[in-house]
Amino acid sequence: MNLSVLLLVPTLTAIAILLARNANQSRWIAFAGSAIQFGLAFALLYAFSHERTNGNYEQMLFVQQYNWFPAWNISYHIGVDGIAVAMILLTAFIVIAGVLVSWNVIYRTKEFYFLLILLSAGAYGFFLSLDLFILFFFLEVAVIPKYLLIGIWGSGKKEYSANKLALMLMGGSALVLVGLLGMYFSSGHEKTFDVLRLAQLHIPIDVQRIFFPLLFIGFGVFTALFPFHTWVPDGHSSAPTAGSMFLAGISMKLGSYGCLRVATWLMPDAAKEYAPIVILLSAIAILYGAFATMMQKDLKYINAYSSVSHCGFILLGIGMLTKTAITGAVMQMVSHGLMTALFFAVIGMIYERTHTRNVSEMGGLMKVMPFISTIFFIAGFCSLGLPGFSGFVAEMTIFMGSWQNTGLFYRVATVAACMSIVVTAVYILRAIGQTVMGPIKNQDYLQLKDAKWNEKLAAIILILGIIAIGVAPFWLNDLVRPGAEIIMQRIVK
Amino acid sequence: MQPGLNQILFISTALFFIGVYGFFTRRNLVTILMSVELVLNSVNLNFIAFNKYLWPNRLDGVFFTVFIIAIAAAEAAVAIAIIINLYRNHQSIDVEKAEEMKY
Amino acid sequence: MSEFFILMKSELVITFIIFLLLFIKIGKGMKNELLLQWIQILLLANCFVGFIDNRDGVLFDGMFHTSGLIAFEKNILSLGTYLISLLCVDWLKKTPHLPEFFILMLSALLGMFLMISSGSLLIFFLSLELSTIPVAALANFDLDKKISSEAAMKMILSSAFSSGVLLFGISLVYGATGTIGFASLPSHLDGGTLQILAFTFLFTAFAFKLSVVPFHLWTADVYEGAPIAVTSFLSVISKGSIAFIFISTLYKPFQALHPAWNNMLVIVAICTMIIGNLFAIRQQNIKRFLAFSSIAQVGFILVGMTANNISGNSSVVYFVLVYTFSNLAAFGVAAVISENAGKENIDDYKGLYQTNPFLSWIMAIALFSLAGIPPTAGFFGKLFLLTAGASAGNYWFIIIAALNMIISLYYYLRVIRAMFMDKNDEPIVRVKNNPMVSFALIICAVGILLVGLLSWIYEYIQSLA
Amino acid sequence: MPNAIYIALIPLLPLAGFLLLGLFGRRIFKNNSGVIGTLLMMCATIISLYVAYGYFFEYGKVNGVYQKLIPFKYAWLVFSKDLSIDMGITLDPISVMMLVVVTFISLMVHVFSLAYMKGEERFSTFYAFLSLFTFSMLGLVISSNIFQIYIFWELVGVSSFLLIGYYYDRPSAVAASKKAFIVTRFADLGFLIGILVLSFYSGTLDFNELISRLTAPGSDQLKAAVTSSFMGISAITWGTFLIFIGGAGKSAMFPLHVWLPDAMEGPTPVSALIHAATMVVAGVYLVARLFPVFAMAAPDSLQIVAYVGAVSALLAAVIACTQTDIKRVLAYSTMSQIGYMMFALGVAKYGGENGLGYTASMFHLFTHAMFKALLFLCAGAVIHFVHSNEMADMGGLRKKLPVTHIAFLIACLSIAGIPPFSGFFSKEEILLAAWQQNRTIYWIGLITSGMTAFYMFRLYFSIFWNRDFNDHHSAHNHHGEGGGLITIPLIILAIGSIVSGFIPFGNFVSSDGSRLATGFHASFSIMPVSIGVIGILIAGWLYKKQSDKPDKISSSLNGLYKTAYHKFYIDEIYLFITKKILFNLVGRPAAWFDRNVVDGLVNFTGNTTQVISEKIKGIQSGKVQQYAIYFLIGAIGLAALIIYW
Repeated sequence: MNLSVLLLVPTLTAIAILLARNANQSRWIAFAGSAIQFGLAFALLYAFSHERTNGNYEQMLFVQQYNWFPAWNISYHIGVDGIAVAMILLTAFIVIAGVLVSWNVIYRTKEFYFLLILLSAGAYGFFLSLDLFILFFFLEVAVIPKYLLIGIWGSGKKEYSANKLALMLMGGSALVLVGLLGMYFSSGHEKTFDVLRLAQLHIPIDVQRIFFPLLFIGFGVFTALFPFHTWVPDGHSSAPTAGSMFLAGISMKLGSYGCLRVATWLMPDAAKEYAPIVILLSAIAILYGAFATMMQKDLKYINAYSSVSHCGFILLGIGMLTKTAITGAVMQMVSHGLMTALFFAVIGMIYERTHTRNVSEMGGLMKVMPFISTIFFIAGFCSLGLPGFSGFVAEMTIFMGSWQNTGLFYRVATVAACMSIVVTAVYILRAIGQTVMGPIKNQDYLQLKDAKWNEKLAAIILILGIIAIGVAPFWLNDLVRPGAEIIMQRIVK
Repeated sequence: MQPGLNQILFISTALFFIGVYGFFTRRNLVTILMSVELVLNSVNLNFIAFNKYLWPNRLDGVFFTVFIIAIAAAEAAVAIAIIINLYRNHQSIDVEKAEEMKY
Repeated sequence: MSEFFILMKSELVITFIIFLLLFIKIGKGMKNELLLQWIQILLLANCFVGFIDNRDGVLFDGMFHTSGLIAFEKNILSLGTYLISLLCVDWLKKTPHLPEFFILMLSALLGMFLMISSGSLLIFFLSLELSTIPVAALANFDLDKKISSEAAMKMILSSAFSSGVLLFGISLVYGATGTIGFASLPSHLDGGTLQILAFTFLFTAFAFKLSVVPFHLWTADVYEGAPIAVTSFLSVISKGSIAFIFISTLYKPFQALHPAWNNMLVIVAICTMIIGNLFAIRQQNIKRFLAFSSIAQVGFILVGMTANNISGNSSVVYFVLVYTFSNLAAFGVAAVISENAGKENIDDYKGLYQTNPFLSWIMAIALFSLAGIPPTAGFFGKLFLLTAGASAGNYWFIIIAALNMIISLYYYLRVIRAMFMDKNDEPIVRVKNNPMVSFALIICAVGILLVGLLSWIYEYIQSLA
Repeated sequence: MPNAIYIALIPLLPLAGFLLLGLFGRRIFKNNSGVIGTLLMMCATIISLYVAYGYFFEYGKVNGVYQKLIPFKYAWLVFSKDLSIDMGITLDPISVMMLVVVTFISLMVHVFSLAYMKGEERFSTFYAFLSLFTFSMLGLVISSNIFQIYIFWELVGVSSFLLIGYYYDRPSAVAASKKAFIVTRFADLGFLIGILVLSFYSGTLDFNELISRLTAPGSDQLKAAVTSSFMGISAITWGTFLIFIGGAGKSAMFPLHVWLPDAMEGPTPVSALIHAATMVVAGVYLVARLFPVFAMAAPDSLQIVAYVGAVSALLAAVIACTQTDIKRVLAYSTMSQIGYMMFALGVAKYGGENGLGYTASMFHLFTHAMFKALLFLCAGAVIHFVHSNEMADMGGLRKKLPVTHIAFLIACLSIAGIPPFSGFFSKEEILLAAWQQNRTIYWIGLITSGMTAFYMFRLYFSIFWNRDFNDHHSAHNHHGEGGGLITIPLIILAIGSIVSGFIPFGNFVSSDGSRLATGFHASFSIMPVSIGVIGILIAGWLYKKQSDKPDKISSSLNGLYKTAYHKFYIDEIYLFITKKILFNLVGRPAAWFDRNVVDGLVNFTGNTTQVISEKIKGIQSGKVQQYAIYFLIGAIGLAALIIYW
């Protein structure tokens, strides 16, 4: 399979959207493009598993490499392993759902879809990259569309949030940049940005000590590493529905993927040294995010803070540095992506109808919009880690992996992380109880309509993804685990 | 006492700083321009002195001086033109009158 | 003899055009529009001439030298000048002294060409003055505007002062080494105190022209007061040429003083980025805003210069190319709006997208490029500068530079926000697009988008360097 | 070996019911949903009876010992070579017994609900949720893997949540469902960590492996688990204790019982199924499942199990005496009875005669399922009739609801431990086991037994005697007892409550699988039975006729009565902990910290930049001479820096 197609399709879609004559056309083009991409993602999954079952155990499959800037030894180098395939699948799910829920965007529709697709192109590129330069390129490609999506189509104090998001993410990527340069210049005589080459090198530990924190914090900003997470609540709450979905579902995953693929894999020694700090910060993020969520009243804030907490699991898994924990971290990336996208989608649907996101003003929505309420339930259950949904699988894998580390510190961190499942239950049930359950507080709500076809389709796609992982996690596990093994090999050595 | 290089350099440096001081403190634009000429002349002195005392067999310094004089003239011409225009607009050639743009 | 014509072809063409304009001035006046078209054609021809038969060579006993890289640099400057003549068409048409305008501008361009090619401090000084004094006159071209004459006054006085310091420096160099030829300088330089002092004075002259903090103070005032055509010329062409000569002066004749100038570069680069950014944050006037932003950009150029290797050189040249497109696009849009709506404040740009989506997009692309956001070329340019800078191993410096990119993003986004997000009941009216302007803007936009993605451009520069 | 497919059908049929009804119930099946659910459930019941028959009488026994059969296992999520979550089916005496209990009670409830829930707006949803619960519970009991049990554990939790909150527009129901879920979730936290601990030391998640590794004397895993300790307590004790916390939460053991009474907000059939017969005994089942580990490797944990069970039994009985809501009384009695089962397990040891407690516990679980489901369904019938849960609104119903009356009486006699009803046998066995192993607990059990008899008959007399029923509440509603759909399940269960006591349970279920002879010890039984009778008599004296005697007694026992009436203020303590401490002392500061410190830092950075930018604007003074001064200072300063530094 030619992986460049995965980049080409969104790019062409974006260009086609620009050429579209009216809003409706752009909608359908975006939908068609993302549907094709959705299909391609599955084709990739199939092709990948096919190769693997046929005994192709190359670390990366479908590799393509062209010298791009020979002077800097920068090449267009793409390829996938199981982890990347999982992330690409996730992106495909979220993009198509995001396109669908945005069907009602009437203000500057064309531009909206253009930016959405551009953002997705950045994400795809990021996950495909095997060259740190183009990885960084795509990382930054994904920043500005977010800014514009929030700033133009957002709500509330959108300018502030958009600014904060763009600047913090830019700050993160600035640190990433320095880290990447550090690796580049310590990659021996023939300097290289090539991930696979770097993964074979032994970067001196002193160098790692300096650049690992830069990279990890840099990527960590994207994935809401405590205390660099404060763009998350504001950004999410101000963003339009699809924006929040992309932000939490894809963009935050860019960071965690970077933490794993770049920081941890390429600098294993420093990763080991800094693991306690990573664990400490992520354990704090998990609990602290959960407790902060408890106090929120705005649905989007609830989900945003819970994202901080859930992304803490990802970083915890990465910090624990065991095969199972890392597998779990990747699963959590996928799971949280789908789940939070679903959550934001349903929040968007509710907001569109009730024009409020304040939980205390709602109530009894189950009566008037059972479909949306059911989605809300499902998203909530997934969030609180109910078996049968993806969150459970991911979290349990992380717990199992974390527990492999002996030592009181690790144990305490793991238990703290486990504790968050209770707190999560508290805030999720509070949200559910106050919005969809209970008596109807506002009589105007009786006129509200249930979900439309596009919303239903979007939700169903995401739910199918969630359930596919929750009910049958083995395929994802089989996909991800070899990748985690490769990362672990460097760490154990 | 025959003046040596150091004495000349001393004079030229003094001249340089006198020019600079004039540049900093005068309010009349034409006077400021004259201060610049002082600076340029101090440089001329430098060149001549270096040429004479240190590198007498190469005439670079002298040539340079010639060019500086020429350039100074050109510069002064343009500067005067600008000052005239400034005067037309501001009715003054006081440098402190032209501080509209700042911060 | 034919060697002479080939090596100096760019200068000769420019001189030829200047002569033509002089004759036109003497003869019966032509209509502005027709004249402008002719000038544009000539400038375009000049761009093409730049590509013919570029070879390395030395003239006048080493006073003038040229090479593939220098020719390329000159091409960038020619292209920039051509674009300015297109972008500012609205303003130029109304100017009563069009031939003079171009005579002055092209004289300055000629000065820059000579400066880039200069092989001795004498030629360098002469061409520097040639490239400065006409621009001061140009800055005054809005003859009736107070700020225009103020700008010109500030420019000519500051540059005269700077020349004084420069000359003092050159005289000390001459005194310390006995030579002013670039070729013979390195063998005489030993890093003595006097030499470093002399070099510092030399350095300030570059720094002044390049608007490096703390020698930058004239920049904002002149940019704001001068007509946009002049401002863009100053900020793009003039700065570009100085960057070229600066880096080649540092890398070749003054290579022996590398430790000294490296430290200087680091210090002033940090100051430049920070001060430029901090001032840019609070600007209202778009020209002044772009002035400070370009100061900050210069800081990044300095970062690249610290590399002290081929990549440093090529990345600086590359960045100037990118910067030419980006900044000209931004100034172009500003010029169109200023000329048609008479508005130059960022707040006036609010809601621009409602009425002028094309201009807004161009402006956005330009600003993103300046901010270094992919996939624009600015991203590549900036990244290469930082990479080159990092090759010297000074990572703290790179971190500061990288963090400064955040501040710069903040104020670029301010403009974006005004155009795309803020509501405005009375936005700037819909501007009728002049095809020439649109053409130039599209060239800039295409340049911004492609110069980065097409890697052979950088490779070409690298091969020249 | 049995065929795995049809065993798998037992849980899968309800799952199919859930999916069918959940996805299409509202649109397609509508009022037929109940029938579909019931039919599927009936199939499952028949299969499970068949399996039980096969297991107990055909293939289960090898050499006189009931084997643990694993006809099916699939690696669901592999962590490493040894550690994996498997989805499997275990057949052993207790799981088979539970299969029967769950399917049977569920079927009864399905049938009962056909009439009881008729006309509800979300009729199909109700059946979907019931099916979901049944599926989860069945999955739980047949789990072969400790993580599998955890998965279904959570699923029963959520189905319980959904069913308690079935009347989602009642704030009290919403609150109760939340409470139930969160309290059990909290307990599950212990369970989860317990799993992590045990799996870490045993290196496996499979029940069989885990038990064999952690009980085999001298095995490396056991040694490691016993020697490594945290806070002076060995890892295995921690592990088992934590797992027991999970069980205690589900089984509403003190102090995690607070959710159970509130859970009565759910429809009454749900209470019968989930909160009386099946889900709440999952904790007991869990301890029983891991019994060898508890008994052989972690006797300390088992002690805790015993005392927690005993305390819960007594406490619940005391509270039950004071409650006036009939469902709450039943809820507390459930808690009390589960306390019995727990302490029975707690006093048991592994193997032989000493394992009597184990058998007794399972036996009681079985009989309790019958009579408690019956009690709840009867209560449902009563509530259906009077439209109220309060005793004060009832009385004299024996003529209006004759079948219910008899059934309720049978159940009461059974729970009070009066021969020959089933409760008598199981309770005797429990008390006997306690007598043999731990006298303190025996006495607690005995007192509780008397109180049980008292409050059950208090309930009985208040509902069916006390005074004449006046129709003011349901004057408009004379539908009588309801049709066969209501009465048939009652009758069947009543028969079950009578008959099930005669099953020789020791033959089938024992701690080590071999036969355990249990006999009838007349001499031992005198005491418990007579205490039960005394309890009944007191209740009859107080409540058979309307009088002010109860009030007098309660006012004379003012302090105790009030405390018990307020459930010993445990709810208030929890409320204090959650509201005051978690919300106000942790949540609020965390949110504040985030808004003001973390976010504040970011804003501060931004603002500082702005402020600095404003402060330094003076540099650009607009005076060209000053520019030159800066120029010169810059030049000289730079030179000085470079030369002298």
